[in-house]
Amino acid sequence: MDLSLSTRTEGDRTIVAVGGEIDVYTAPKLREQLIDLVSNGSYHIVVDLEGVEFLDSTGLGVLVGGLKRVRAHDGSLRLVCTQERILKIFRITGLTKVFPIHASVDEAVAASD
Amino acid sequence: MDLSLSTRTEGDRTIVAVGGEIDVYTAPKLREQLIDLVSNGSYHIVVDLEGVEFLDSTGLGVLVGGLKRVRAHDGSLRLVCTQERILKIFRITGLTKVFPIHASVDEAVAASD
Amino acid sequence: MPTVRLQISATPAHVRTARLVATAVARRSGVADSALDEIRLAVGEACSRAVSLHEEFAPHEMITVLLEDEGKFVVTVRDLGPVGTESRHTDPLEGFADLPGPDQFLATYSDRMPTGFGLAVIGSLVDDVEIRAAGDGPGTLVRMTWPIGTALT
Amino acid sequence: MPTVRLQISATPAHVRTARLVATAVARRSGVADSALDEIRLAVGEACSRAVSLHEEFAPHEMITVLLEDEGKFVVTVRDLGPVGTESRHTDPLEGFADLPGPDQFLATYSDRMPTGFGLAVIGSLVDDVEIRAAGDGPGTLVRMTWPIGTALT
Ligand SMILES: Nc1ncnc2c1ncn2[C@@H]1O[C@H](COP(=O)(O)OP(=O)(O)O)[C@@H](O)[C@H]1O
Ligand SMILES: Nc1ncnc2c1ncn2[C@@H]1O[C@H](COP(=O)(O)OP(=O)(O)O)[C@@H](O)[C@H]1O
Repeated sequence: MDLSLSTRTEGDRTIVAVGGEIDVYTAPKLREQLIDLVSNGSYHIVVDLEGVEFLDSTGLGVLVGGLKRVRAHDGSLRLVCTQERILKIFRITGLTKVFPIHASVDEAVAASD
Repeated sequence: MDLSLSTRTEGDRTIVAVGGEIDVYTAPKLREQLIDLVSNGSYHIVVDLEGVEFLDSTGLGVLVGGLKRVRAHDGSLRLVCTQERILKIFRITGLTKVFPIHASVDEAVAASD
Repeated sequence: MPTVRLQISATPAHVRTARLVATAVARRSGVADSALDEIRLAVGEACSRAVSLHEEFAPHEMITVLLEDEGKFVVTVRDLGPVGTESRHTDPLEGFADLPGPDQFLATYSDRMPTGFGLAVIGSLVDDVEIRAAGDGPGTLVRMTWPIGTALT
Repeated sequence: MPTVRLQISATPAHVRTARLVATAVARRSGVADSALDEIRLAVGEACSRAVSLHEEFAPHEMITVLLEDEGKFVVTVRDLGPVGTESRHTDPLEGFADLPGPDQFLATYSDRMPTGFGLAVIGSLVDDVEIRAAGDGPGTLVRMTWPIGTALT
């Protein structure tokens, strides 16, 4: 399944809802989206992974790249994910220590940095 | 998808509802079912193809085999099918002239031979 | 998204593998959705034919399905059976004209369609089909071509 | 349902073809449903690694994915890139211990994980993995094995 991206803002937070598969084929699309947001001054990003069916290390690389970019502007990148099969790759790679992972978009938006 | 078969009777008619894919992999299962029915004295068979997602020439071969068996007992084999993609293979192979094809199980059961 | 080469052992279950791959690659290559059912059926017929030949003549050899999508979507199914098992009269482009008619095969055959029936289905279904001896060894090539998008029809 | 041999041209879209085929064949071979997500991810990582190597070193060569299911379900991914592009220190069985930690790669890398990361994911995920130079030519073999059913665990 292909990647779907939809973006909205809540206050100074930008929420990117991702659907489908984030892999070596689709990751460039997500990377561009994150680069665009940061270029346009969105430094507090919430990536909602609840609609994601598959995520591999290429997708992780893009999320790490996004994190680096927002940090360069003292921003934040938070994830929303409750799906066990997606959480698993964050856990085995130790990236749960790098990304704040929330159970809902509301929780992620409310979190202070 | 695998083949599913469920059988019931209405009067002297036996209705076999088929689901899934009828192809070179699953056709033997359907063949056995039809052979069993005829061995057990069911000579008026309605094969309901409405749940079928795929049907190829191997599947047609089994239906033709069933027709031969019931005819040997002066029986009948009627099909129920309204799906264009399944009807197509009956049409291009000329088998619409061999099988009575009905729009519903009721219509097939009501049809006289 | 150029080429996929799939080789399957000669077993009915893998006809499904071939159908799945051909249909998925066709979809992603931009073949019209309306052609996907046709591809699924045609590739299934070509592979079922190849599996029956291999079961009889080359049970331990693999069947090859080549998918190409440069400009057009081309599926080539190659078996390693003896060539000419179908009568040359079963020209698939002639459809079913040369096959025994329903009355004949109802009288003659049991549970399977006459030899050449699968190729005749392919011939009736697909506009652009070529069938020929592989030449570089045993086996027959069934080559089927579909347009990609609409511009190339 | 013995063997499937899939060859894909070195392009990201076909990593999906490989995942699709491996998962479908695994399911039909009787691999436990609970292992299918693992197979999808591991095969995807192995093929993504192979695609990056080929893009750099062998863009016109195909990557091979062999699926076998006699007793166990075995997936072997073979690239034709130079061997040893990952440091031998990235022993996938060591998981991420030998890779730069998150702080380091946040400082060093951009948009892609360090070399060896994909193999480390595979090593952490799959119980039975073997990685070695193909030997009969260029390239590395990544061989991953899963039990079929439960009896064989
Ligand atoms: N129309 C067809 N129907 C069935 N098989 C065919 C057909 N055309 C070619 N073949 C296969 O290819 C073989 C040789 O084909 P071809 O090279 O066209 O024959 P020839 O060299 O005898 O004209 C046949 O024996 C058969 O296996
Ligand atoms: N743990 C590993 N991590 C990454 N690559 C490996 C690993 N093990 C083997 N390889 C690959 O196989 C090549 C040679 O492997 P092997 O035959 O085990 O090495 P050697 O003969 O040097 O002991 C390596 O250069 C590399 O491409």
